[in-house]
Amino acid sequence: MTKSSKSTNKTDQVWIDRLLASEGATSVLVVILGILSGTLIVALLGKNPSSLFKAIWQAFVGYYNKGKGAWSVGPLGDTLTYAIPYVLCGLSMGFANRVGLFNIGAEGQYTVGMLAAHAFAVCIPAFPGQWLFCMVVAVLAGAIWGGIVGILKAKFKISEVVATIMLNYIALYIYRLVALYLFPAGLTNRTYRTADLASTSILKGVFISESNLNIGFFFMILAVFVYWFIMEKTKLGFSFRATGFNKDAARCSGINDTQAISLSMAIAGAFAGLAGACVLLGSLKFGRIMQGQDNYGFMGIAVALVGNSKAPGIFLAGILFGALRSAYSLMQFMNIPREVVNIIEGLIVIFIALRAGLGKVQEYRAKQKIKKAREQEAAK
Amino acid sequence: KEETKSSKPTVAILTDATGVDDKSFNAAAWRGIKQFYNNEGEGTLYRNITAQSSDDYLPNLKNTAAQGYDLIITTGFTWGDAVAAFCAEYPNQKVIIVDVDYLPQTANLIQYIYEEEQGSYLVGVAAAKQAQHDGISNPVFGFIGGVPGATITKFEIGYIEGIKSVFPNAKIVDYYANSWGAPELAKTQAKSWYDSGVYCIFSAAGGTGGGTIAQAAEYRAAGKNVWAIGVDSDQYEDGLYGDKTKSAVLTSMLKMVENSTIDALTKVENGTFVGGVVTQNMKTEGVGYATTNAELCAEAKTACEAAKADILSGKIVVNKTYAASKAAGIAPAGLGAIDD
Amino acid sequence: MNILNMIPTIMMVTAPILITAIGGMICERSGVVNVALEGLMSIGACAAACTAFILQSTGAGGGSVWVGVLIAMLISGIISLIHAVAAIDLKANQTISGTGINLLADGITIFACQVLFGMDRTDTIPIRMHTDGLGFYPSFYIAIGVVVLSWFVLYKTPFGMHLRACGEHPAAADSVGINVRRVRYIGVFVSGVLGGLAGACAVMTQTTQFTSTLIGGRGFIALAAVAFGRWTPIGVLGASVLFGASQALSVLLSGTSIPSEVFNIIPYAITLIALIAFSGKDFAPRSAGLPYEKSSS
Amino acid sequence: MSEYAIEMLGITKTFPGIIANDNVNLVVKKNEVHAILGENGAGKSTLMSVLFGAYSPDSGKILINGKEVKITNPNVATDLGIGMVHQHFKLVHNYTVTENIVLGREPRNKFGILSLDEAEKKVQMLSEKYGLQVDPKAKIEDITVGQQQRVEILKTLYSDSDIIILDEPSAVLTPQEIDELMDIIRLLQKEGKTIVLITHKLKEIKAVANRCTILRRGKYIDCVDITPETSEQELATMMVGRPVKFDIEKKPCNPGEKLLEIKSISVNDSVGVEKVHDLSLDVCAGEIVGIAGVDGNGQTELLYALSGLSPVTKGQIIMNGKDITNMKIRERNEAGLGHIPEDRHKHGLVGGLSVAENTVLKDFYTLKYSGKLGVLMTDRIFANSDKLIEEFDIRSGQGSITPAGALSGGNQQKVIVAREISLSPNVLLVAQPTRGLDVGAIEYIRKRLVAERDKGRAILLVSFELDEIMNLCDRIAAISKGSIAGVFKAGEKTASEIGLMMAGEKSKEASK
Ligand SMILES: Nc1ncnc2c1ncn2[C@@H]1O[C@H](COP(=O)(O)OP(=O)(O)OP(=O)(O)O)[C@@H](O)[C@H]1O
Ligand SMILES: Nc1ncnc2c1ncn2[C@@H]1O[C@H](COP(=O)(O)OP(=O)(O)OP(=O)(O)O)[C@@H](O)[C@H]1O
Ligand SMILES: [Mg+2]
Ligand SMILES: [Mg+2]
Repeated sequence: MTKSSKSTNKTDQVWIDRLLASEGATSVLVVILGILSGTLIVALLGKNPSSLFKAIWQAFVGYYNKGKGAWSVGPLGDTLTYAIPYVLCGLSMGFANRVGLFNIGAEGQYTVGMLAAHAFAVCIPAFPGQWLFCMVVAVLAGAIWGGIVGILKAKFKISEVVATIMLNYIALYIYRLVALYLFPAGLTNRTYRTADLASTSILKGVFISESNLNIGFFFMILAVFVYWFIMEKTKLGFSFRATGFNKDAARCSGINDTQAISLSMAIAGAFAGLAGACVLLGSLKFGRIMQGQDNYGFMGIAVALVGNSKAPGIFLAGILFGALRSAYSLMQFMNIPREVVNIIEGLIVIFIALRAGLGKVQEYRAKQKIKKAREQEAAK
Repeated sequence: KEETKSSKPTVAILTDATGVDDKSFNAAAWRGIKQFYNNEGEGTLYRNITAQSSDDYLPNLKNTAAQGYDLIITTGFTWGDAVAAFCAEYPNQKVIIVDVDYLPQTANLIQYIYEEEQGSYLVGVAAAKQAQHDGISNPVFGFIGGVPGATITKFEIGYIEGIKSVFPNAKIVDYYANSWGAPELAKTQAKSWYDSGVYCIFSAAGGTGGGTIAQAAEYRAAGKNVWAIGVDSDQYEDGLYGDKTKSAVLTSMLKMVENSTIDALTKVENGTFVGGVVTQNMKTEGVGYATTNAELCAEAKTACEAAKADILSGKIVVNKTYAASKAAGIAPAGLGAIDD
Repeated sequence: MNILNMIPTIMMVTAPILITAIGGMICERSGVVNVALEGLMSIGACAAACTAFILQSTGAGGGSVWVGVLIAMLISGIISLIHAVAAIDLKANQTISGTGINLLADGITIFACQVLFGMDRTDTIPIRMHTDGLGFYPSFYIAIGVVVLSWFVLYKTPFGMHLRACGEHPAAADSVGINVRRVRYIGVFVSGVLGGLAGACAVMTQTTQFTSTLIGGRGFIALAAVAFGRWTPIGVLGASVLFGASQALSVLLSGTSIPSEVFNIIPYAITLIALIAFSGKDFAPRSAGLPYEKSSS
Repeated sequence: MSEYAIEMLGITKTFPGIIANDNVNLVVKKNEVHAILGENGAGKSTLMSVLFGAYSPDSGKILINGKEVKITNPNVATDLGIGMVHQHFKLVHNYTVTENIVLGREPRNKFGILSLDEAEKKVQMLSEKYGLQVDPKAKIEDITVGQQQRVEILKTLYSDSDIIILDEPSAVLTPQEIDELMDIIRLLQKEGKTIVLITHKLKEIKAVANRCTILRRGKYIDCVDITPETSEQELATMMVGRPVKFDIEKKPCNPGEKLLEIKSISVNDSVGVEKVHDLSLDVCAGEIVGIAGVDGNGQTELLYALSGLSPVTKGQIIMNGKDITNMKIRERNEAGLGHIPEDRHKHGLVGGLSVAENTVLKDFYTLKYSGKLGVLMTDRIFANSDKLIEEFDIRSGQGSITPAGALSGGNQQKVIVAREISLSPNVLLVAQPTRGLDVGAIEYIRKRLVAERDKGRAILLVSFELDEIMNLCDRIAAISKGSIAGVFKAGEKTASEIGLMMAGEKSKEASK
């Protein structure tokens, strides 16, 4: 009797400790918590919470398309399309994070990437493979914009948080200047939308024709792999991780921390820049409507946090946020207030911050263990 | 009753991030729909879908089609490209778009275009006459636009030509907020204009215009003789101040977007829906001006009615573009208006 | 256009930035970085607008504006405590919890409007703040008051000494029995309250209703003003006025052929340049952003 | 009224992974000077922090003047008349002396507004009365470490405590300053104060203490009366748990050619203050040169300059005849420079990386560990660390994959020493190699250093423990205010002579 009870609480201790220790598990927990709180709000409004889940479900598997009289996986396509910038911006945030930097600037790096891709998609005559060219310049532009932050941080000791916030807005307004004043759309009634992009610069659609899913998706997968490879496998990644954990020790042992910080921010920027290109060249088959910040960069922060800045985690988190985004539209057909999505996203990030509390629990349990051990000694 | 309900067509209106309660353009379209269904069946027969950004336009169109709605209503030229792409792919889905006339003509798409310059001409006349009535010798008039473009240019040019028909050399100032949803910008501009002696400001800027009206209301409440002019819908209510018996909105340029939505819904209901471009103007009573404000002087009203008659008879032809108006020697140089 | 009659307009734009920045400064002086200012302003603006409108629709007069302001301060203050718990008690990454609040703010403000008004914004508030004879809004005087008060508290009162000590060397403060946790909680709460106040002032002076785009990054500008102002009330005052002016001018000088975007860039560009110019010497409180570990027990 | 000022009975305090105090007793008579003796990590500071209310004990009770008390925070302690001078000073750098002293109990006028003038007068008065000269208006960042300690003592006097705890007060002082401190302590005792003095320095205990409590590894060992007869040897034995020999036997050294030549270099610290002036020194193959000096006399900056962490403003550094003055850190490593840094947590280890990764921190990029395309060869890295763990007896939870941050202080130090030695450098810079370690680790590391010397390495050792210098080094250079006050062979001079040099007195043969 007593024996069994003892053994049981032993085992459950074990799995609790496992759970507390595993970042992945806590991330899943955090996401579930966020969605549950969303459900609660929906219920409090007297709406049917199951519709919320239905919307998220449809975002993954699609629905019966009355218009076409057939099952359609369009929503899945949208989910994956949205996931492209989410994952890429997540990689941007996460990469910097691993080097001990907080890259709020993915938004700005995304914007300059889009700007560069745009410039080369409208201002030079169309030629085959232009899309690839645009992507490359976007990556470079993002890298430069991120690198600036790195240099400011490494050379001038300027907080990357403040610097990136500034650069985000600067990027946004420069993009407007370029898109609206340098290459204005020529045709009547089309102002405040960029000029048409050269047809050769548009990304080809893949898999799901009912959506904008395009080859950008493959580049996203490639980016995830590159991230993993650089971070975990190469000596470059080693110096990044070392700098991230302890800049001074890395420096003292001969790692060039200035270079590591600048370079890693540049790489982070490159990911975001690619995101900008994928969105611009992929979302619409024509010019893009200018508006405020697209927020992919900011959501990238949440994506990276949920994904614990690890490549696979960021990939999955990005898909999840993509699904929430496509559910944002779907749930409006089910009379679910769409702001629930923003609330869920916000709560997820807050819960992640609060997750630090789990560390305290672990500490407490450790103390308890010592106490137990000593009591047992005392008993003997 | 069941049957009448079910016999009614189903419709969804898709808007950009500002939603259907921008108190302006989208609001008018939405009002038309509610009128058509006399407020019964929101969420079943009709609903509105709001996009987070332009990346949602195509997904939203396709999701709506998938729900099998009889009609999709989109508002504003920002939807133009998405709608064109969509209509090609979904030939059986009836769609209308307002403020656009340049999309490829397809059987399932009606494009409604307004001749706003006509209505704007009237409010220009009204403002000028009011100034005259207040005995202001050389008044200054302001125009605040949302996002610059040919559509808004029609508002500005009409307004200017209306004013000039009364004060041939009145001074005009203009400002473009580059946004449909930034009242704080309009209010900042309006405040400093009113401070520097501008008499009346006409803002054709969607939600942004609210800032102008707010400032006018504040100043009228404080006893300053300044006016705001509303746009799209009659914004008299928005201009109420003090004990809410007086409004700072002298008049509003009425752009009856509801006419278009009702027109489209009726056509769908009667099965008379045919694609093409429909022009709304003074003849079709698609544009006009509001007389709700009791302080709008009699001279103004009579002058407006006269102008209306002349426009209908074709005696007055209001220019559509800045270029044309400048050529005609009416609009001054150096305005923010652009023709493409 | 003559600059003198622009001053009231410039101050209308400056006041919310200044008030928020002072809050952010106090928070960082206590040792906690608060990037949630943007969200807190937005929440404050929404709360003030809702309160004022509801009261006025039940026939209340100008007093309702000030009730709205108070409610805004209260609610933003309470929300800021989420950040306090995460940053102070759970020793979480302060930028993360701040970012979380910013995201959350987008949701709950619009959500509240949907629940109360069935739309994405509040209805138009009939009675708002009014200018005085000089063309200034009360927000201007409030802002000046906040600056003076913050200076006095920081440098002339024992509490101010405790607060600055907690931001520089919490262990020292702790060793003489100052309750670092309490002081930092107060610091965060004050930044929340002032953020709410600023949001309320923004909605009550610069527009007619709350919209999700109202704050539009001014919380982040305030954050920049704190750094640019070197964490002192006077510095923050100067920085905020500079930023406010360049924002106002982006509208007021738009008649000229220069695109407004150029003016929009100014505050951010200036901050970056200033930060580079003053770099090397670090004016930031030494322990700002670092959780304080007192004892594992 | 009880004859005891302090009675701490059965105090236990645990930290994650360690029991810092294990059922410890401390009983202090009124108006005595009571020493607490123990090695680094023995639990002395923890015990005092408990007494001062900074930590709350897991169990045990405390009596002050015979009354049981719960000391929940430092205020309570202060109200009970307990003042503490912390091992690591608790001073706000940009506050004035007075502001620091009154912090937490600021004098205020009737409107609750700060008024510091009175306080400044009182501080002035106290500092004269006890011979603790400091300028009440000076900012902390502008005064010396010694003065900062005086500020800490003044803090306790200002709040007229009658129990004063001094935690390793002599660690940062020259022998002369230490003598002055002893006088201050006697003065305080005469004034009727009760003093608790924490130290490892047996001389000081003999000098001023009436009684002494000994702790070892967190446990209470004994409490003895200090009489002129008490022998240092027996105290040491109790402290360490076994007889200790104070000096390590080593072969006489036969220096080879100059491997490190420091040619009149000057170095600034991070805020641009010149901390090393025109300093010259040579280290030859097969010798250990020790730099004796009080903390803050430029040792840190000197090592930063040599290791490449900060640039020199003038002068030259020559290694193996190569000019390395402007070399990058990595180039210096490759040229054969090793460095065991002063601050092991800040500069020595990357706590988040595994032990294995830490052992290759300096050469992970070489073809030895990473192939072409820059891909790391993990297996080789682990093979290397397993070897070192074996050789240096590094105790870690899960071997090579343990995060370095989870090691004990001593084992962390062993990882660093293992890494540096395994790179077989010609010149090895060593700072505070045994600080905070247990005797076992200390002896092991000292042996390894001597072994390296015998292999013909040139070793430059910086330590604040004069004994360590005198035991380990072949030549000793006393440093004071950033320049060498004198260089001489080990055994040529007594501790107090060296002390005088450390205090700045140029010795005759300094020129030679
Ligand atoms: N805050 C803490 N968290 C975890 N462990 C701690 C903490 N403070 C002290 N320890 C551990 O408790 C033990 C005793 O530390 P303490 O500082 O009391 O030793 P000490 O006798 O003062 O040593 P020293 O002579 O170096 O000051 C050490 O092993 C130390 O690592
Ligand atoms: N930062 C830390 N994280 C995890 N565990 C730690 C940490 N610091 C100390 N420990 C654990 O506490 C134990 C005591 O650490 P501490 O540094 O006090 O050792 P110590 O008693 O000083 O022994 P040594 O003489 O080797 O330094 C270590 O064995 C280690 O397991
Ligand atoms: Mg100690
Ligand atoms: Mg230790």
